[in-house]
Formats: sequence, C-alpha cells, structure tokens
Amino acid sequence: MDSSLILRGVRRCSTKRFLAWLAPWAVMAGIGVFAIGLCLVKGLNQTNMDNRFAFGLWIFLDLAVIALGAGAFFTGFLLYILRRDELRAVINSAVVLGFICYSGAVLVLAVDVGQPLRAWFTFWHPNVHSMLTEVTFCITVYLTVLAIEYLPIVLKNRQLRKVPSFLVFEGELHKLMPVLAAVGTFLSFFHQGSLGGLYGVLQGRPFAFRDGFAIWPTTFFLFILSAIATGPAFVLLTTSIVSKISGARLVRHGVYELLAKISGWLLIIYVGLKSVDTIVWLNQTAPRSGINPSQFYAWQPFGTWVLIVEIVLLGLVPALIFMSPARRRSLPWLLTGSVLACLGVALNRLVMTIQTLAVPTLKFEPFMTYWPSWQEVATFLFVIAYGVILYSLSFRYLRLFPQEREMQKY
Amino acid sequence: MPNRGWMTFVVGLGSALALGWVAFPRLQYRTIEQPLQFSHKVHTSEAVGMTCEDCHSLGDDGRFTGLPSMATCEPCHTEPQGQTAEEKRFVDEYVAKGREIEWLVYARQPENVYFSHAPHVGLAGIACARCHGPHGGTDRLRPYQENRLSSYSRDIWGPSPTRLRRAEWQGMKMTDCSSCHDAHGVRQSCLTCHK
Amino acid sequence: MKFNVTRRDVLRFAGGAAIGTALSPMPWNLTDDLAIWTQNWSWIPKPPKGERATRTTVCALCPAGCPVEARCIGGLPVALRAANDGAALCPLGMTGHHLPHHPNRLTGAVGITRGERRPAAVTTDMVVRETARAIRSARAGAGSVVVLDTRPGRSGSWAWRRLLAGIDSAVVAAAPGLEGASLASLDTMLDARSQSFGLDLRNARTILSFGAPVAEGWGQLDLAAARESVRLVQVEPMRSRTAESADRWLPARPGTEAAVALAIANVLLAEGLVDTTALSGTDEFDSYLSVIAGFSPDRAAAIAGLAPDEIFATARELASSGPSIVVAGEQPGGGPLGRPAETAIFGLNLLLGNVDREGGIVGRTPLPAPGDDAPLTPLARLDEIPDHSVALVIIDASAGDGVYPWSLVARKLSPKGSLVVALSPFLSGSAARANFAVPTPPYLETIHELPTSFAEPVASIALSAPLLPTRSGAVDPVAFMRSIARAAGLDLAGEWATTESLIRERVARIHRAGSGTVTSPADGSATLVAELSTSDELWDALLAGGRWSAAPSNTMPPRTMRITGGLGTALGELPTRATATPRPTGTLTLVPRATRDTSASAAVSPVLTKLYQESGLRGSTGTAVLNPRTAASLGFAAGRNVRLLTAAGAMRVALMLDEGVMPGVVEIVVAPERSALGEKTAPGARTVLDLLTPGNEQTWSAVDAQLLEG
Amino acid sequence: MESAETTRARFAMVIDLDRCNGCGACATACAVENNVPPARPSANERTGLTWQRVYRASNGRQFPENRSVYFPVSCQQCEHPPCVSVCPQNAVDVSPETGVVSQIPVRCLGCRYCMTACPYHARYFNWFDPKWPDGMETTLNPDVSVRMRGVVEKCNFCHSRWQAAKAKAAAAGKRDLDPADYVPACVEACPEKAIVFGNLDDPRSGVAKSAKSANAFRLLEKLGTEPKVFYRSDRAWVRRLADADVAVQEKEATRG
Repeated sequence: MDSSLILRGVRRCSTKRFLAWLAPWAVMAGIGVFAIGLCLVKGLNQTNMDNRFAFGLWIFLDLAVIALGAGAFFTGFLLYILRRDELRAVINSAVVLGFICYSGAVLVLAVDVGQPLRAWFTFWHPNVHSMLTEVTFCITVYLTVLAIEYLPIVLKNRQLRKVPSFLVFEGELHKLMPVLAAVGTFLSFFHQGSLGGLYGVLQGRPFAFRDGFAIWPTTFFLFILSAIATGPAFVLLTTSIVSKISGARLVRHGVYELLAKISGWLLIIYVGLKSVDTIVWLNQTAPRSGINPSQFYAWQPFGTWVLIVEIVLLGLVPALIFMSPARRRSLPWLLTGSVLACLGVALNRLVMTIQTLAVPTLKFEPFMTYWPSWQEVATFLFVIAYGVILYSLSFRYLRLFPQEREMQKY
Repeated sequence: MPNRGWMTFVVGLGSALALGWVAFPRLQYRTIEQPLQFSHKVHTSEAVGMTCEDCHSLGDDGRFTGLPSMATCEPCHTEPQGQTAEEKRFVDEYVAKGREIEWLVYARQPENVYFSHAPHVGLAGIACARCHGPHGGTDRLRPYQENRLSSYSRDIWGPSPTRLRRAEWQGMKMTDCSSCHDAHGVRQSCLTCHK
Repeated sequence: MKFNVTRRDVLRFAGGAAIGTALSPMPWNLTDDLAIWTQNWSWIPKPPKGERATRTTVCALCPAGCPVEARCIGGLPVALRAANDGAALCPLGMTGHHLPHHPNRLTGAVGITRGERRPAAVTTDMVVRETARAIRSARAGAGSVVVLDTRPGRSGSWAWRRLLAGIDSAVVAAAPGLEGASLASLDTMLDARSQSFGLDLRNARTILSFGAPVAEGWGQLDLAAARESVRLVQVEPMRSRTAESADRWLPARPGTEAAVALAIANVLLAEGLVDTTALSGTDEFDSYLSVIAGFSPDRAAAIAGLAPDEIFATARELASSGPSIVVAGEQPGGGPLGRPAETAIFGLNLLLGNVDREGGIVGRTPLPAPGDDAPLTPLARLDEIPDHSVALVIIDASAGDGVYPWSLVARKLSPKGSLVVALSPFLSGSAARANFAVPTPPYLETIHELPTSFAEPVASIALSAPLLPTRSGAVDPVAFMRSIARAAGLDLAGEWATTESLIRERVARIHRAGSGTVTSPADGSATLVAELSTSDELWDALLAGGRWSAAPSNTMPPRTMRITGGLGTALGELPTRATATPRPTGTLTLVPRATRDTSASAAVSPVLTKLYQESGLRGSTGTAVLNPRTAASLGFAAGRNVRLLTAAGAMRVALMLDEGVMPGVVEIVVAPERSALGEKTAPGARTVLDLLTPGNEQTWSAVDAQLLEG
Repeated sequence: MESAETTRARFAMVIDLDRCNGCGACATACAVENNVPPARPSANERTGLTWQRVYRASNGRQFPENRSVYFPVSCQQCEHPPCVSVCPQNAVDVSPETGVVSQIPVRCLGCRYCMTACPYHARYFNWFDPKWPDGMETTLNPDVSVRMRGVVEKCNFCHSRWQAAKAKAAAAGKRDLDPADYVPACVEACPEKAIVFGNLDDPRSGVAKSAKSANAFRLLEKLGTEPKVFYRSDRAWVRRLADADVAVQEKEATRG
C-alpha cells in the first residue's frame, strides 16, 4: 500500500504489520496526551512534585534523554570533523535519535514549567548568569540545527526526491552538514555541560555542589564526558535493537566495534575523573559546607550502594567490556555493555535530580522521598511512544542506514 | 506565465500584512464608552479655575486618592450649573441618587505594579502632563480601550500598533518607567515597582 | 485563462503570508498579550479598591475580648491587629474578618437529617413552631428543656433564663468544655452559686495549674511579662507550651491529677505548712482529711509516675511563696477533669488560705442583669441533668462554640422523642449536630457582648461593634426568643425586642449605678463612669472598643465552705481507679489536645489551614502522636495509617512520632473539623471527639484506647 | 530635576527562639497580609503556601527531658542568595534599597530552579489556582497582588509596607522612611515580641545590636549564603540545630 514510499532495495514488513506495531505505541501516546492536557489545564497539582521535590521525574527524563541524544552530535563530530567515515553508516539514525530526544525533552519541559506561555521571557529578559538560560538557548538552537539536519534525510525519500527543487535544496543542505555539525558540537558541548552545571552551582545543596574551574563546576565537565561516552553506546544499542526487530542487517559489525571502542575509552576516562571528583567532593567540598557527607547516604533507599552501582557496575564494567577487543567482537557483549552504560548515565541523572532534593539541608527538616503520579508517568511514556513512532516512520520511509542496501545483497 | 509564482507570493504577503496591520489592531481592543461625559477643559478654564490637585490629590500618608468621589462633585452640582444634557444626567442619575460613577481609568496600572504618586510628584516634581499628557485640557473623555486578551487599558502600550511611543507621555510600560528611572539615577530593582 | 490552483501556488501563498505575518505586529503582540493574559487571569481574585481607614472594635471570638484595630478598604476590613500597644491577636482573632465570608455560614434556617449530605432549607417560622411544640409537650411531661449556653453571662444568657422561667423542668447549662467550667466546682465548695468570684492571677506569686494553658493566655495573665514575679508549677501529662515554660513541670500520668493534689495536701498537713484552724469546723473536713491521709507522696508518686521529691518540693513552694492560686483542668479540647478531681485540687486553695485574699480567689460584684427582677430559670451543669430525660435542647452558639463530644448531649435526650435546635452563624460544631439550625449574625455583623471573663477579679464588660452590615437571613437570638414565647404562650414581658436593646438596658443600668471606669483601648486612659452624663456616652465609649470595669472589691460575703462538695467517697476512689483497673496489654491512654484559640469558635478562617494543613505546626484532625518507644513496642512506624479503637468506636488516624509524648499515651489532635475550616462536608460528620466517650464523671480528658493495624 | 537617589538599607530580623512558643501568629499574619490563599482540600504540608513556616525541633531526648524549639523560617534574605543567579529570566533580584530578595510572580516561568537552589526551603510554588471562598476576596489586601498558579513566591519582608512607608515619607518631603512605619506583619503579630526588625546598617538599631550578640546565629552559616534573618537562643542545643553536620531527623514521609 505504502510501498511507493519505501526505499528501493530494502525489505520492510507489510503495512498491516507495521500498523499493528504502531497501534500500542499510539495508545500509549494517546494516554500521554490526555495526561499532558490535564497538567496544562489543571496545573501542576496533577503531579506529585511538591515544594521540596520541585524537580521530579520529568527533569530526570530531560537530563537522561539529552545525555543519550548526545550520540547525534558526537557521531556528527566524529564523522564530519574528525573524518571517521565509517560512521556514515549510522549518522542518519543518530540524527533522528537526537531529534527525538531533544524534541521530547523540550516538549516535556513545556509541560513541566508552571507558565509555558511565558517561556519566551527567557529570550527577552535573559539572566546570563543562569545555567538554565544557557541550557534553554543551546537546546533551542541545537533543536533547530537537528531539524535542519533531519530535513535532508526526509527529502531523500523516494517520492520527495521527485521534486527537483527539493533535490537542489537537499544538495545545498548537504554541503552545509559539516558546518552544522560544528555548530551542533559547540552547542551540545555547552548545554550538556550546563545541565551538569545546573546542579554543580547549587551552593545551597551540598549534595550537588562542586568546586570547579572558572565558572564551571566539575559536574559541567563530567556531564559532557558521560554524555559523549554513552551517546555512541546508545546509537549502538538502538541500531542493534532495530536490526533485531526489523530482521534486517543494517550496519557492518565493524561499525559496532568502532562505536564501542570510542564509548569504552571515553567511559574509562569518565569513570576515572568521576572517582576523583567523588573523593574530592566527599572529603573537601561537602565538609566545607558544614555537611557530614555520611549524611548523604544515611537515608534509604539512597545508600552508598547507589554510588558503587553507578561508578563500578554501570561505569567501569561497560568500559572494560568495550575496551576488550575480544568482547567487542561479540554482539551480546556489546549489547550488555551498551545497556549498562546507558543505565549508568540515567542513574547518574536520577541521583543528581532526586537525591539532591531528598537529602535535607535544615536539620529540622525530615528526609523525604517522592514517587511520581500517573500523570507524570504517562507524560514520560508519551515521550517514549513518540520516539518509537517517529523512529519507526523514519526507519520505514527514510534511508537511516546507508549500508543496509548493500548488506541485503549478501 | 513566469510571474504567476510571484503573484501568489505577493498576494499572500499582502493579505497577511493587511490582516496584521489593519484588521488585527481593531480586533485586539474592545472599545467602551465612559459612563458619563466630562469636560476637564470646562473645569480647568479660567471661569471655573480648578487645578488638577483640587480633584486628584495625595493623602497625608502619600496615597493617591485617585478619582474624586461624589463628595467632591456634590457641593457644586446639587443643581445643574450649565446647559449640557450630560450634566443634567449627572445630577439626576448620580448626585440625586447618591451613586458613585464607575469611571474607566485610562492610566490604571496592572495589579502587580506598585506606583505611588508621592515620590514622583512630591519629591521629583514631575508635572501631571508628563505622564498623563494634555488630559487636563480635553473637552471630552475619549472611549476606553481594553485589550481583549490581557484586559489592560490601551494607554499602557500607547495607541500605536507597533507599541512604540510617539509622544513622551504615550505608553506606561515597564520600559517607560525604567528608562526614566535610569535617566535620573534611581537605583532600581524588581521590587521598586512590583508588588 | 484557466486558473489551476497547484500545490506550488499554495506553498507560495503560504510563504508570502508567513513573511507578511512576521512583518506585522500581530504575532508579536499576540505572544505578548497571551503572556500578559497569564498574569491577569480573570479567575484570579482582585483585591478591593477604595478609601483606606482604620476602625476599632473588640474581638468576640473567645471570652477574652481583645481590642481590635481594623484596617478597612472602602469600609470593609482587610486586616485586624491588636488595638492596644504591645498586645497581639491570636491566629483566630487575626483572621476574624474572614468569618462573615466563611463557606459554612448559614444563610437561612435548615433542617438536618443525619446521614444526608445536604441540609434542607426550612423557614425560621417553622423552627419556631417546632420549638414551641416541644416546649408545650415538655410542659405536659414529655421531658425537660435545656438551653446550652456557649457564652454564659451575656444579656442573651439572662434572656434565656427569663424566657424559660415559667417551665418547671427547664434549666440553662453552660456548654461542656468551656473555659472556666472547672471553676463551677469551686462555686459548689464555697457555696457561691449566686455569687461570682474571680482569680487574682496578676497578684499571685505562685500558680499551681493542673493542665490549664496559663502561659498561652488563659486567664488573661501575660505570663511572659510577669515572669519575674510569678512562679508557675504545671501538672500536666503533655509537654504543652505552658508545661515547657513553667518553672516546674510535673508530668503526671493522665487521670492522676487528683492523686498528686491530695499528696501535696498530705505534705502540707504532715509538715505543718498550713494552718487549718479556720477550716476545722467546715462541713466534711474530717472526711477530707482521711482521704488525704491515704495519699502519701510515695503512693501518689507511684500512681502518677513522678518522683516523690517533686511533690514535696511543690508543696513547700506553695506554702512558702504565697499568695498562691491552684487551678484545675481547663485543658482546651480536653474539657474539665471531673468534679471529684476538681474538688481534690481546689481543696488546696482552702488549705492554703487562698480564698478572700489579694493574689488569691477574690469576690467580685456581678454585672447588673439587663432586665427586671423576675424569677429566672436555675443554672445547672450538664452532668447534673439525668440521662434520657430531655425533650428539647436549644444550643445558643450565636456567640461562639465549645469543643466537646456530642455524645454528652445525645445521652441526655429522651428516647421518647426529642428536638435539638441550634442558633449559630455557621453550620459546623454544635449546629451541625442539631435537628434545626437557625442562622445568627456572626462577629463583625452585629453587636456582641463580652461580659466578665471567668478568671477576672472584677466585673467588666466590652462591646464588639459591627464593621459590616448584617447579611439578610440572619436572625437575632433575642428576637427568636420572643417568637418562641409568642408561639408557646410564655410570658416574656419587657421593652427589649432585640439583643442590642437588651445590652443597651444593661449598659444603662451600669451607668445608673455610677461606679467603675471605662478604659480606652488606644492609650489605656481610664474615665470614671460617674463623669459620664448620659448612658449613651458610656455606650459610645464601649462601642469604640472601651472596656468597663467595676471598682475592685476583694471581700467576699460570709459563706459556708464545703470541702468535698458533698462528693463523699468518690474523691477517695477516683485516683485509685485511674490506675488500678486491669487493662489489656497494649492499652494506651488517649489524651485529646487542642489549642486555646481555635477551640472557641464553630468556624475558623480557611487561612488557618496554614497551621493545620499546610505545615506541621499543628497536626490536622485525625493525627495521633505517640512516643517512638511506644510505637516501636506496638510495631508501628511514623506516617502509618492505623485504626484507633476506643469503647465508642474506631477511626483511622495518621501516626506521628514524638519523643516529647509520654510513653503509653496517644495524643490526639483536636483540630477544627474540616467543615469548620471551610471545606464542604456533610454536617455533623464524626470527629475524633466522638471516640472520647465520657465516663461517669462526664470527662473526656483521658480515655482507654488501642491502636490496630489497617 | 534633582537625582532621585535613595539611601541604602539592609533590613534584617533577629528571632529570639527562647521567646517563640510556636503559636503560629506570624504565619497567620503573613498569610493575611500577603494574600496567601487558603489550602485546597488536597494540599498538604508539602504543597502548601506558607511564607513564614514554623518548624518544630527538639533536643532529641526522651520524655520528660524532651524540649522543643520553634524555628520560624521565612526567606532568609541572603546577602549571597543562591536563588538569584539561577533564575533564567531575572524574576529574582536583590533590591539595593532594602537588601530584600525579590520574587516577581508575573515574570516567573515556574521552572522552580530557584526552589531547588534554596537550602532553607523558603520558596513556595503555586501548585493550585488561588481561590478564596466567595466574598472573602473583599478581605484581600490591595497593596499586595494575588499570584496566579504556576509561579514561585516567598517572603519579601512585607515589601508593600515598605512601599507605603516610603510613600508616606515622600508625602512629607523626606527620602528616608521612619523605622516605625515599616514593620513586617509577622513582627507586629508576634505576641511574645520575639522578632526584632530593622536596618542592619544602622548601628543604633536594635537589630544590629541583637545580631551581634553572643548567642545570635544564622541557619547553615557554612554554606556562605549570609542570611539576614538571625536567630538567637541561650540554649546551646538550639544553636547546634543551625548547622546540618549531624543527622537527627529520622522521620520519613512518602507521598504518592
């Protein structure tokens, strides 16, 4: 039915099967839209956030998807700036993933703020000292960049290619790619860092506060590093999952190995620096703020096990897997490593968001925990459903994996 | 027809410009007539000889008493002083019945703004017309225009759809306040004006 | 020419339109206006505009009657503060101007059926007819008539007694749980039922209080200011604000107050610290001595869970630094301690010679009655009225309310048929439990009278001037009485037709007597009544926030003293019973806890949710507080929802843990019920008070309870 | 025209914790003065709006040695406020005339970043639309604007009273206000006179003297926020509660 839209030379499932695949995700998205509507119309009392947990599930989601979306800019950086041409095999997919992650994050942010209609005030009356201003500017601009990067992929669709001016336009855009990649890299480095800085500058929250260099706390650099370390792992993970689900070979194994190798080296650097940072923080930064650091981990469920899991199990272990050439040759090992690495960055963002707020500062304030409301969860799931749907459509109708057609021949 | 493409483009451009510059500014505001016509000119004329302060005064605590209540008007207007129909209506419907007039205040600042006349008029010596324009010499009260979305008076932004000011006294936006404060070296912060 | 609209044309048109729109003010103004719309939503309330003025009145929300300065905009009050320098209002008083707008304000008479979500609107005439019918059947022998007065001593209180004078079985009783209710036991002991007396707290040097919130404004003693001159000993199981600020705190177990008092008396006698020659001939003195002899400090200390030294020290302090005053009970929300305990406690005043003494218990001339010398219905205590005997209860909550378990009233009602009619501005508290409720004007909408408060050493009166017009639908209580009189054929002669005319008459009589002074709230200056030429001048001075006080007279007429008030052996048994009854394991003592301010009114401002709902400062209703050790022994953690079980039933409560709570005790927070805070709930919903079944002594200050899972 | 330069002041308060008995009058007066709406039925102590919140803390000992202290905590008006630099759109700044940290609800986006930045939990979010029972809007204070849902708000030392005092001074031709004309509602309402308020820069003011007294302290001083709300107590265990070096609370409350 829609075969005229599908790329020549690749196999895609029947329309019926495709619709059956989309249906549950559409339902999930529909529930999410309802929840979002409730939050926008009735206000944020629909969530379980409160004055203490001013940030909740949604901010965690934003931070996590933006970290995972780093695969887009970093792959672009490696391909267009560092000229790692092997990565051309995944760049389109990475761009689509990046676009999904960033647009999803912006969408959730719009629901998360109390007054979305005033969002433009940040541009009109910006406070240049705020990390959040930096984040807002960079994310908005970078989302535009991603949209422009996404455009040529869309325009390469079989039917759209028939419009000659689109082809010209697409060609022009293509020449622009290295420039966009450079801009995207710059912006991304900055806002990934700013997201870390967001917490690191919180002088009043010793759990999050870090010393740093110039105006940047260490979390600024750690967030960049953890994002670029897990970005390739996320591209690897999604590519192999898509390959599994679609039953098509999409890229050569060498691409996986390269992604894993990059991820591995960056992860090991990250784990090293994160460990140094943790030691300095626990022994110097926090005590200087008048906090006994043991207090950070005195409250269940946030014991020291969280720290160990984050650094060792979800940091060091995937790094070692990725760094071993023997393990890299095995797809199951690569998948294990990717899952661990992605969970690691998510756990880091979760801890920075939730535990920062849960640990009491005033001695007479109780420790509190937080559990999201169904509206928050449904909004979270909406972003996932939206991502799956958009990616599925892109995968079906656009050329996300240039190597796919060649691989089909074998 | 090589120009047809441009034609459609220009038609699109033109209709959008017309909509945005002509139709939209009309739709944006609701026009409401004042409950009564009042001539500042007659009252401030030499024959009557009143000043702004006779009706719009400051209290001892520095609070602006705003518009005069019936108590200020009544002593002169128990009987009509002139021949206008509007004054007769004023005497019959308001003075005789002891009703207050619900004036629509052009210069009313938004609820979140704290503005005190005392430092501006008292300490800085700013004349009424500096912000209110030649209002004291008008013969008629112009209709009140209310923004349909924000429900603020049009005088806040001034009459121009560009929201740029033509005269010094047109517009009472935050930037108008703060530029004057800046010019006169008033140390300011949000709380200087906001409540 | 054929004009085919192609896709390309549409795109071009759209392109042009987009550029044109961007170049016009429309998108930018719309964005701006939309943002401003969020700053000016039509559903956000707009504060009033108008001229600013200050006016003075007197707070009528509790018997204290604090002078109030109201900041008014356009004549309507927007903020209240104390009118006298250096004073301050309590949270209830500060928000009094919200009450006329309370969501549970009655706008017309209603009939209430238990279990129905909404009360049914009825006419006031119908309530009058039903009340008259109940009076007629009471006269025919169907039962007695009781008026529950929530603010005794008002002109309106006198009018009730005057109205019911013709009915043999009628009594007027103070509502249970009112401040000063315990002092009625002192009346009995001093045989002073027709006499009025006060506590000269300001001149006392030692105050021994069994649970009274003395440091929280009870008795109008500014304890903070009097810190240097007054020594306070507090006997109370709870770590109240008063207990914490007392010079000595004896944390006696709940229900063991009498044992402590008797042991103190034991020490006083054993160590010869008091001279009892004047008392030796007094009625029942010998039996009193024998009861005291049974309570050695060691035995009482064991019963109360105290160190015997504390009892010795307290007795010696009392004897050495007089004059002293001993007060019993008066715990807000907890009601009186019961007559046997009160007798044991007040007995100390007699032993110590505190009666008829400056800084002790002093006589005071009563306020003049507002009317003629016609016979009046007797006053009674509710516990003196036999159970199941009442055909008609009229609750006059027009000036305030009490906090008490409704079962206290319910048990009095005749099973053969009864009627409960309430007069109240609000459909909460007592009114929500009646069969009919008639709306009366609230504070600030009519003149309210603040007669002599229970502890004051001299008679006084203040008037609360209205600042708002009375809303239509409100019925004046005295006018209501006259309608009842007409319908039931009762004699209610006199010129007065309304509460105001009655109060005017009382003020005129004060003026005629010509003694005393009026104190202005603003500067504290006093004017002699004798200098005022007309009673209108006195009236105006009172309406401006002034308070008239009688000239002090510290002498009481000679009277008979009855030490135990004829209670016989109950006194001896009481403290033993409190601890000796075998209780199943896991049984805890349930102690209600309320704050003084909000226990005085049937409705409080919804803004007090700041204290009861939006912060942990005062637990919300349904919060139970336990010592962590007690909780651990029962296996409960904080924040858990548990079932609280008493002989009266069960209720779900949220647990809070606090090391400051006595082990083995459950403190239950008696916060204003949800409807009193302004929430729309079914009238007369059960509250924690309903779990506190009064025992035979009709007290509810300590009740056995169990905490269960689920 | 002459320069409209105003004098600089640093308003501050000293709260005597030995006098405070936790009656809640300050919190109530604050809500009345600043048009803080009553709670919605579903609001609780975690979603409520109390600009002046009174916390109870104890010496941690067992009954009957247990003693409590009440900490009225409002915005601490820090000299180095952690909340100002984080606001993305300048809805928060420090008034140079008063030293008061502002929060302008109409500029606020509702991102709540300032709330996460404040270690004193002194900032509150309007989770609900403000709603008073019908008719009660006539009791609102016209000097303070009502906030809409979705924005952050907090104590500003009753800024409207400062505005009124300034206007009164201006009407009398003066630039400096009379200290007696500017007293925040909580200070005025305290029955125990536990709060001293005034200008820290004026060495003769009671607040400047009390703030320097031996037993005065500030909350979480080691964070370097330099609050202008001081506390004082003669009890050492109370003063120890100011720093967060040891965990004492074991209460846990889960919502959701």
